[in-house]
Amino acid sequence: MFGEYSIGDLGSIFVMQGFAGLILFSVYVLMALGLAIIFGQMGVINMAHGEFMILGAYVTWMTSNLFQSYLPSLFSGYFFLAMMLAFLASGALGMLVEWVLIRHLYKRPLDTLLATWGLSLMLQQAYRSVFGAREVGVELPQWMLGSLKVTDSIEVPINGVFVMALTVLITCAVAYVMYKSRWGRQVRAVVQNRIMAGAVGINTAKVDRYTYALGCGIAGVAGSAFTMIGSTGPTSGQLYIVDTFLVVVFGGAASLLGTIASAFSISQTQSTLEFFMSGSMAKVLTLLAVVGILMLRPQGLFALKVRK
Amino acid sequence: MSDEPNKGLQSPLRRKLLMGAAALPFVSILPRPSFGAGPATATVNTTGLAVTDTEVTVGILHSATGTMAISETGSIQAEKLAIEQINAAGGVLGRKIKFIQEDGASDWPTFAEKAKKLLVNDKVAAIMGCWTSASRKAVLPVVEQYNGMLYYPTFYEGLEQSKNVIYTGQEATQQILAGLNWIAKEKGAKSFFFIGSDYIWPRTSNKIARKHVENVLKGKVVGEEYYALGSTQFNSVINKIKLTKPDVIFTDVVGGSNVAFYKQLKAAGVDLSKQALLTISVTEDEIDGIGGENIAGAYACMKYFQSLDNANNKAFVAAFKKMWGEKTVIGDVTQAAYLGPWLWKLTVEKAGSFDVDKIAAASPGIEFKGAPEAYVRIHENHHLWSKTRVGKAKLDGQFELIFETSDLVEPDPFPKGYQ
Amino acid sequence: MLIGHQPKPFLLAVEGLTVSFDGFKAVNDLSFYVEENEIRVIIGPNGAGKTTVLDLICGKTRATSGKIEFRGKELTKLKENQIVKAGVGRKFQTPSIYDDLTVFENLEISFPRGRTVFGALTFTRDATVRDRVHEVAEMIFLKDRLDMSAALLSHGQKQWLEIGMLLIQDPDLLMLDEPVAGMSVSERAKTAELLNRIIKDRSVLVIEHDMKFVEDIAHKVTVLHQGQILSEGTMEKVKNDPKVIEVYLGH
Amino acid sequence: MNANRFTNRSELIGILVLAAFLVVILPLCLDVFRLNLVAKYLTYAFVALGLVICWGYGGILSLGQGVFFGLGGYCMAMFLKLEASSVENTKIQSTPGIPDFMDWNQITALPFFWKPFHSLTFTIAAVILVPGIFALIIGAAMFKRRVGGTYFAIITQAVAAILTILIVGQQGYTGGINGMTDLRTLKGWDIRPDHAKIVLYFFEVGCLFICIFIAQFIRHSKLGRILVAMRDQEDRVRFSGYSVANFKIFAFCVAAILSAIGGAMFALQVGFMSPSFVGIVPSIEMVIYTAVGGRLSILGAVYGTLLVNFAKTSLSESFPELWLFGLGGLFIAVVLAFPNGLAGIWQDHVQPRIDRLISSRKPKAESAWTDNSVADGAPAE
Repeated sequence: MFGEYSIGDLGSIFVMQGFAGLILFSVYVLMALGLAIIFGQMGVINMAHGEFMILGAYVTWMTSNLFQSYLPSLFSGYFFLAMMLAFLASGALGMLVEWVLIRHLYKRPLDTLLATWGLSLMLQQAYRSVFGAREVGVELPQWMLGSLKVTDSIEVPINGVFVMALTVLITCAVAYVMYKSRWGRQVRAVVQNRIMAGAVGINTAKVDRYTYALGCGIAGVAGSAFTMIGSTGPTSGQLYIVDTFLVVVFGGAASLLGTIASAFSISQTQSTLEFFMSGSMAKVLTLLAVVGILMLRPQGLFALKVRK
Repeated sequence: MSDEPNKGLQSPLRRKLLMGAAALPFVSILPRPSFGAGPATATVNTTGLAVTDTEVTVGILHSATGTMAISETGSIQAEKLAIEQINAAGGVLGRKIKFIQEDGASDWPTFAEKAKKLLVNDKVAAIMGCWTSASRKAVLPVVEQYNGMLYYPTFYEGLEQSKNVIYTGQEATQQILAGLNWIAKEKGAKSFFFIGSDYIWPRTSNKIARKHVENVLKGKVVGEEYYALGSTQFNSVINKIKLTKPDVIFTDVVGGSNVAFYKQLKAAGVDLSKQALLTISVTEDEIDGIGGENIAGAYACMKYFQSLDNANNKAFVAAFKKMWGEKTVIGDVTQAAYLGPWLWKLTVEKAGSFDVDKIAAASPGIEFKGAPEAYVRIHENHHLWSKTRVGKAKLDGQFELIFETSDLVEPDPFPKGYQ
Repeated sequence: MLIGHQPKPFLLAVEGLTVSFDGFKAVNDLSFYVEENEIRVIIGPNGAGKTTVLDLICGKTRATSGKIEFRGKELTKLKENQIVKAGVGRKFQTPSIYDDLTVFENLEISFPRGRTVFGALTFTRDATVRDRVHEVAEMIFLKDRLDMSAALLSHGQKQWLEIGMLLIQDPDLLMLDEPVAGMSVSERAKTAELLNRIIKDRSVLVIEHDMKFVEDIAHKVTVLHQGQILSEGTMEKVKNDPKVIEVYLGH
Repeated sequence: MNANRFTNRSELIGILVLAAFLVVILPLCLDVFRLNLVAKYLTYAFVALGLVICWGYGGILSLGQGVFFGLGGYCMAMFLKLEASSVENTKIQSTPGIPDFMDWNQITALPFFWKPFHSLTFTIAAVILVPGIFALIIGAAMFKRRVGGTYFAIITQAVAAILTILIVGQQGYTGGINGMTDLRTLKGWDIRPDHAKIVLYFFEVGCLFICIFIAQFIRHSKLGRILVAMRDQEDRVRFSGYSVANFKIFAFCVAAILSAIGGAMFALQVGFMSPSFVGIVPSIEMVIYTAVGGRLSILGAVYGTLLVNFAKTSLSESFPELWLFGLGGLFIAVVLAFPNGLAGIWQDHVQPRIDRLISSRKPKAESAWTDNSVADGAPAE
């Protein structure tokens, strides 16, 4: 199928296709980070993760509307405020959900799955009642639109670059918080031995609540970033949930590095396959490969061999 | 939902008062017509439909919940508006139209189940409903088995014709061919890239478009891609488009995927003022979510735009916004849904009966001069003769009419040479 | 390290057994031998690798290298259920019984019959089964609790039930991980009595911290330290071994 | 207790009550339309029944039961669709004699894997074997490697997603998102008129009771107790000489086959099969039927299915907006407050009162809904 294209064309296609894969990679990482914290560290299956993302997207939409109506002069910078608000809104909702629902279920992971699924249905309907069934479009500031021309045939979308930069930033922040900060040590201590952690004076209930809230907050930021490339509707969140879980599981649930590696391999596979076949078949083959590998290597890409 | 038939209330005055009260929110300022002066029920209803001396019941069957609620809300609103207007103008054969609304919940078997309920339990005289092809395919055997009448509003793939269905939207050849001809002539387009959502309507439409491009326009299709419903990543196909440099991108992507597609297209530096794009799936409704700035410059090919400049349409748009709010937009399907109750009323009056068989027989030739899209007529094959128009998307989310066929286009659900 | 010459082959021969977890060698080049009808007690400080040794023998953990030969069969290549069928029974540190079943059903499941899927489907509770369950129940002091849900038993009773579940399997090698931990004084005495009764016709491998208890039952003691054998022999010999005193008994 | 291998006396009473309800009371009280709705709901009861065995007893939560429901349903639908696509029925097509959706997708000959579905015997075998073997493969791959719990749930979910995209994407062979519609006759017998619906209803109820008896048999066999034991202490079972993986595979296959029978019934009852039953959303909804009925109760599964679906139909008729709140709330309530569902409520609150009433005359009565020995325990994890 390459016969019809010139060498130069092919070169730029591979560059751009690789770049498309990188955008997809950023999307997966953003989605999966929050879940990797909640599922990997706490063992909670948060089926409402997509709805936390969409909350972030709706917050972004509302912020953009506010700026357009009241502060049009500052519109070009609204996105940064919107992301912070998205983080706070999703985080706050996460905290509430943890307090009402999740904390009763830490010993029953499969039941968290059912309960958070119920939560996701209720949130969807709530969004529909509040924001309407139709998708909302978030208007971006001018500087985020369009693309950078690298060469004549290679063009790089600006919002793609922005999403990637954001992904790097958030990943570093999460890595710092989880592995370097005192609080991250507490989280890991609680994960490894709840009773012991409690005995040495860590407030485990508080750590749980903030961990869950952090995961949800990151989902909110992800949602905010997605308004640049995707759609925002009451049920948009559900589209992402399976992919996200697969990314986390494929990476090895407790490993941040694994999550990144798995997001990278899945996104590059899918984006490469998409060039050779229809989008739906590319998706099927990618998912099949992931499930197949998981069947052969259930612990995922990165997993610690521990003494049980 | 409207009031139940009140058999216990014999006084005509009380009845009228009650009915007025029920309709109050919508038509309180209109002169209140009186119902019950039409021909005897026994003569106009010989098959036991829900028709009384003063009322006739129809069903509205769309998704109020689930993923399709986004699209179907407009149709529900249009059908309710039409029913209110018909009632305000004296109803059908002197009877007030009462409607029972059922929720198909974006789930095809639920559509079939609710259609059966409307026909078997509620004995509705007609159903205004369905949106996706899948829901229509699910409902079709039910309306055929229980001999109901369905008014289906969406533009669709064709390959279907039923005594029990009136298709108020366009079938594929009607919608596509004129648009392709126009863009081939106007832009000198020779090469086309097709991209659609992965299901029957885009696939059939693209099949017809491909035959037309190859056989009639003597052009070339340089790519044909399908993405699963709900996909949000189009960067790969955009790269392919950039590589193949088609004269025209021809799209039938539906639903939320549109938002992602146009945003990513814009972000990838595809300038729609230079790259011609012809869509058959984006109406004003979709632009609401996509954002005018992301799609401005694209051409859409269908039979109706909200901006159409004629008296019928101005009145329709004003009434619609009055009923459903200033911010609502009206797309092609919404308008087609609005035609349903009116066409049914006209047919019933011509047939002089609510009987489904008589309506089915009387339908061909029914003309509706008050349609917002302007004059339409029902064909022998139960589709509509209608004009096809091309509009150019503007920043404000409206289309500017660029072209319309001079004559009504004949519906041809089983096009020879296109299968 | 080998003691004496043996006229008949060993029941269990562990040779060069090593397992490492991400580089950490929990058991390091370990070799020991258990004879028929011998009661061997493994002692050692926390983290010495005692439980890991039992895990390795019963197949719960896979060895990195080394051999475990039981009645001439190489266990390291077998699956857990095959090891059980070969005649090895294992009791866990914390009582692991089926809370949702009755005491009778707990014992019945361990009865060595109908262990395949279809065997289990067609299993019938005939007189043999009932008699055997009653017999074992009597032995483990739970005769009048047969219809009780196992969740309602006391901690000591749960330990006994698990021992009973092993007995009904009738293994040739019985491995017990801290059988008297967490028991009251009277329960402990009863358990010692129980163990003394059931160890008759089989070999037993016990991990225990309670020195008094060890002295009561052990034929031979193996002291583990950092995954390796520190000392081995009779209780008397081990007790007086200066290396042992230093790392273990000393503090 | 388990004197009888299939049931004890009080369970028999429970089954008789259900039989009276389904065979006598519902047909007498409901019109054909509503009865057909019940028949549709009952097809899900097969799935719920399978989930009781697999999830309630085995502790294996599958979020992909829609896959098996769909496979069973599609096998049946392929047979019915072929019968409905006879040459004279389809003479309008460019290629008469093949299903309409193939014609729309420019397929000109029946694909090879469709051909055997001309035979009803083959179809019935396929309804059982295709999902059964598929479950066997998934189960063997997962359970032999000790994948369970949440991982298994997520992977089954992914399988559901894959199959849905595949069915939708390969529409020339599967009917795509529209599914297979307009199924008409079974061996020449029209399945659409009212009298056929009634016959099919009773046929389905009959099959349901056969499946209930099979489930009862499994539960009262030693295998049932091993499943429970595995849920409590997997290692203990393993070190009692059982191959835990084989038992899990068995439970998963049984659940898959029961789901598939439900799916085949669905195709017959509704005359329709579509990918909307295969995906994640319906699969998770099927879990809630079991959870509402009580994950440990075989009869509870049937009542739970009926209750949730009745609630869905009536709520979505009158308050479509509220339905999702209701369903979502149901999930949360079942998990937080009633982990044993209807059966638990019956056992904790209703049964003791009845017992007290009866005990003044009779000495003893046992629960009709669940086995005491199992229901006492904590919910599965």
